[in-house]
Amino acid sequence: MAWDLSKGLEGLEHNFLTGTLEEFVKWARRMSVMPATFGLACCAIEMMGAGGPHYDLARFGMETFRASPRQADLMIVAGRVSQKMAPVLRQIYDQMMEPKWVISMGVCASTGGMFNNYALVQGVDQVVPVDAYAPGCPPGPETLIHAINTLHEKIRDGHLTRRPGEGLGLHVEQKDGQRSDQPVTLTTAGSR
Amino acid sequence: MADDVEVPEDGAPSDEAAAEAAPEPELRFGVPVTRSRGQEVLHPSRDELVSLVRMLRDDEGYLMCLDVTGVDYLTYEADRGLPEGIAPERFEVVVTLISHRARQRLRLRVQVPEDDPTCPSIFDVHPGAEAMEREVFDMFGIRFEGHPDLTRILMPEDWEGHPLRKDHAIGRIPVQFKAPQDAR
Amino acid sequence: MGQYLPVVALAVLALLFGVLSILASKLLAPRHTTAAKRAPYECGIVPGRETLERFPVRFYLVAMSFIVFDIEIIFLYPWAVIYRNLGPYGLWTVVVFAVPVLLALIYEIAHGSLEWGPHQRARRLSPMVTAERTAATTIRRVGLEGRIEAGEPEVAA
Amino acid sequence: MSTVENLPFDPTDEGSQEMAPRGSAGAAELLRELGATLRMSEAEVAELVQEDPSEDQTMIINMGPQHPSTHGVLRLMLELEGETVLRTKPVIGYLHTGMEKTGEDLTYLQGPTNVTRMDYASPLFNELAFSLTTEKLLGIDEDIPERAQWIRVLMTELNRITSHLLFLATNGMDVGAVSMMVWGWRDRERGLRVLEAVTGLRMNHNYIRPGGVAADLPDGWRDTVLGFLDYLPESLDEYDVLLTEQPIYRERLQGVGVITAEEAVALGATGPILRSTGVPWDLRREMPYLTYDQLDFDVIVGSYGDCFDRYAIRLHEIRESMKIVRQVLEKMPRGDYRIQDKKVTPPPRARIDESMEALIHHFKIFTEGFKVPEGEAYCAVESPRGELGCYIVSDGSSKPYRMHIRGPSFVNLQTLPHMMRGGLIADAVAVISSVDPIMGEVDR
Repeated sequence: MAWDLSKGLEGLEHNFLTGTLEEFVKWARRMSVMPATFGLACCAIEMMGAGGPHYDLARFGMETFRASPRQADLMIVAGRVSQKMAPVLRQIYDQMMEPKWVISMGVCASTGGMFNNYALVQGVDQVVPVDAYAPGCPPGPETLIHAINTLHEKIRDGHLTRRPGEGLGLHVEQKDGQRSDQPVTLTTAGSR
Repeated sequence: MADDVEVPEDGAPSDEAAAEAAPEPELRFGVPVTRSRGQEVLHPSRDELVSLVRMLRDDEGYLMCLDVTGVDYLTYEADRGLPEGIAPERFEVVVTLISHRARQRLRLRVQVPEDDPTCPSIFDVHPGAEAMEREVFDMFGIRFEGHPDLTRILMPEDWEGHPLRKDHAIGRIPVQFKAPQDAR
Repeated sequence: MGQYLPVVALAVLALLFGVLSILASKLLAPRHTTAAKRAPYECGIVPGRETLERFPVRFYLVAMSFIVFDIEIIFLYPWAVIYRNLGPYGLWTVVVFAVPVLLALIYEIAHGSLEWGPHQRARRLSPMVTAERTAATTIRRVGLEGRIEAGEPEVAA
Repeated sequence: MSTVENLPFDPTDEGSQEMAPRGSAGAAELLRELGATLRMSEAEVAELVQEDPSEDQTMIINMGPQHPSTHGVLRLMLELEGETVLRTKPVIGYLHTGMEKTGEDLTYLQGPTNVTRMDYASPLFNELAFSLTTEKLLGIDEDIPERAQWIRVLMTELNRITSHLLFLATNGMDVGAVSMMVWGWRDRERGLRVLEAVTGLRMNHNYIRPGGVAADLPDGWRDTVLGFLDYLPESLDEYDVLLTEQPIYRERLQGVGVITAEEAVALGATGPILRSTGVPWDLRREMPYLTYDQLDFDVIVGSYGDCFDRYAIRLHEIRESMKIVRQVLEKMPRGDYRIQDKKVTPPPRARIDESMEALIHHFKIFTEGFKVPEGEAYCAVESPRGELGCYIVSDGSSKPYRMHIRGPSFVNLQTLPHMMRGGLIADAVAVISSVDPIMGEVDR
């Protein structure tokens, strides 16, 4: 059972013995996610509202918004990302410690929203890999908490520990302008 | 209406119709003046801008410069409401001043030609105009002489072109999800 | 012998907890050290020029006053455990110990270790910084009467 | 520590927008960043620059876009000597959304949705400025129905209260009173619930539109508003006890970030910053718009122009706004909430099925938008941060030819170098918090 230490839990070959250990680690990660304050625009006010006493992110163990990326493992991109801000966003994402997740809060972060113009990055997934999208402009605190819960489910069901770089290895071929009734061809690229 | 204008002192005919038709336009502080929706608008030329703003601040009590902004009249067909003596140019720098005593706002529209987009900076008279002029330079490419540090303020440093010009595209990305072609 | 069991148990538990958590984080945490993670964190800006390594001496003075308190605490801990049955003798020994340490601190502060600059000194003496100045006293209400009269300019040009 | 050079990607260098080292900065630019443009004469500045430590003694650091206490994505470049701030240069643009370009692409009816996202702490003021300017261009600003004007006053004053509560919460947290953040949000949530009851949204309401308001007040709105107004005073006294009577809070704010009246006026600062220097200038009182001339309220004016004054002004402006809202509760007239001019207001939903003409109006207004005669106009309202002006040039079509919003925070940011000179970094945080900039309005 060679264990390549550098990859940590991911390097462990998944079998009967290590299964419970992995479940425990995933449970621990899910229960204490630390968001980094990345408040950009209006959604930041709603994010603070979610952190406030009424909607209270503390119920999910997330009330402390860490200021520096070193101590955070969840980045909530709350607000519109302008072209000038994109390199800064990427730098902060790179400086966060693994395992790290990204919630794209609000339609401006998810797809550029109502500002389809020169100044905004149309969708933050062009800059950082996004794990959960919170729709709305601004999404109410309940919507943000719902997005956080979906992220927690993703962490708990272990989908993410195989996260670094490979993803699921599915390759979606979608020709532009293709009508919905034609099947989307899925090829599993590379061995799994 | 709080900010209607008292009759200008230099005894020019008071009603607008006569002022437009008058051979030489109505003058206030030696600068042609028009009224747009009841607000007073002066039309100084570029080289008398700084002296006018300084005179307005020192003698007339227009102590604060509220706003400096630019307009690009490239594709503007309607009538621009300029008095006769002013040749309409492509760019226009609009300075808004306010007099606390008279509770009166004053707008200065300065024509800036397209081939030489420069305009004297009013930074020495109103230091508050520094960031606003940098924004007008960033958005329109109008250079301000005498400005301490004329650089871009809103766009990233390596951005070519000036976004708010009419010939700069809005940069809209075509939305991928099109309606089904043969919607029955 | 029995009375020392809890102390041993506490020591073992503390040791265990420390070692286990370090071991767990070494084994389970994935490590991808990229160049960005080694670079200094500058609020998201990738630093173009190397930051200055030299710090003004004032920071060391603050560190010195910390050391004074630190030493004092180390000696007070064992004393605090048994000072009740030491009686007045215990009290005076601590006072004899604490006073010279305190003198060092007073000497240091007197020499301006906490003085950050002329500005702070001027600020402390100015009439703005007083306890009586509360939110209600520092404002005045201007109804219809106190407005800028059409005649005199409120603000000198 | 690896040297910085071998980073795989090039540094995010904003070139000349950043602060140049002392040697290569131009004289006038140096003057600006020293915050000495007005305070000292040329001679004093010259000898001041000499006595400042030389270039290799000071350190230029980034209080960058992602920073807990810069209220959004404001980046400040500070030149420090130890803890003392010598020079400051705000670098902005990290939230530039091209709203003015988008504004030229939307019809007048869609305008408020675009504009309301600029100052997202008090969205209704942007819509009000835009609507007032459009109405002035249309020439219908006299015959807006009474009830619409009173509803606008009611909603904007409620929005001023929630915006000042946001200020108190973040100001408390920036200076260390973290429980103030929790209390501030608790009361702001109640305020947002009142706004949500009327406009349907917690933020970005798109409620005030050219011609009136989007919908009438729901029934039972009086008790919702009264419930909020009766609840607020005792929590305001709580804030007073928590903040004003706390020596640490007073020590952190009194005497910090001082600005004089001449500087504020010369730099174009408006709102609480101008009033804190003793100039009693409030647009609602000096150049009344809507129905403020029929309302009796006081303008709160500070005495020293420091951070403590600005905090006290905003705390008491909440009480003034509550006084205004109580008067509006009594004077709210009956009548329709939108101008009945067919060309501007879409017909009520029910009438569309009956009359063909209503259907045509409905269709034209919502697809192509109503036409505004050509001309240009500038209207300003008193937003919680200062004078919020909207300048529209229209060319007769249904889209504004040029829409420019004068953001008060954009201009107030220029007073930062003046206030921060000589203070510590901790004072710099208190100064940014007292200026209370909203980056959406700064970067537009």
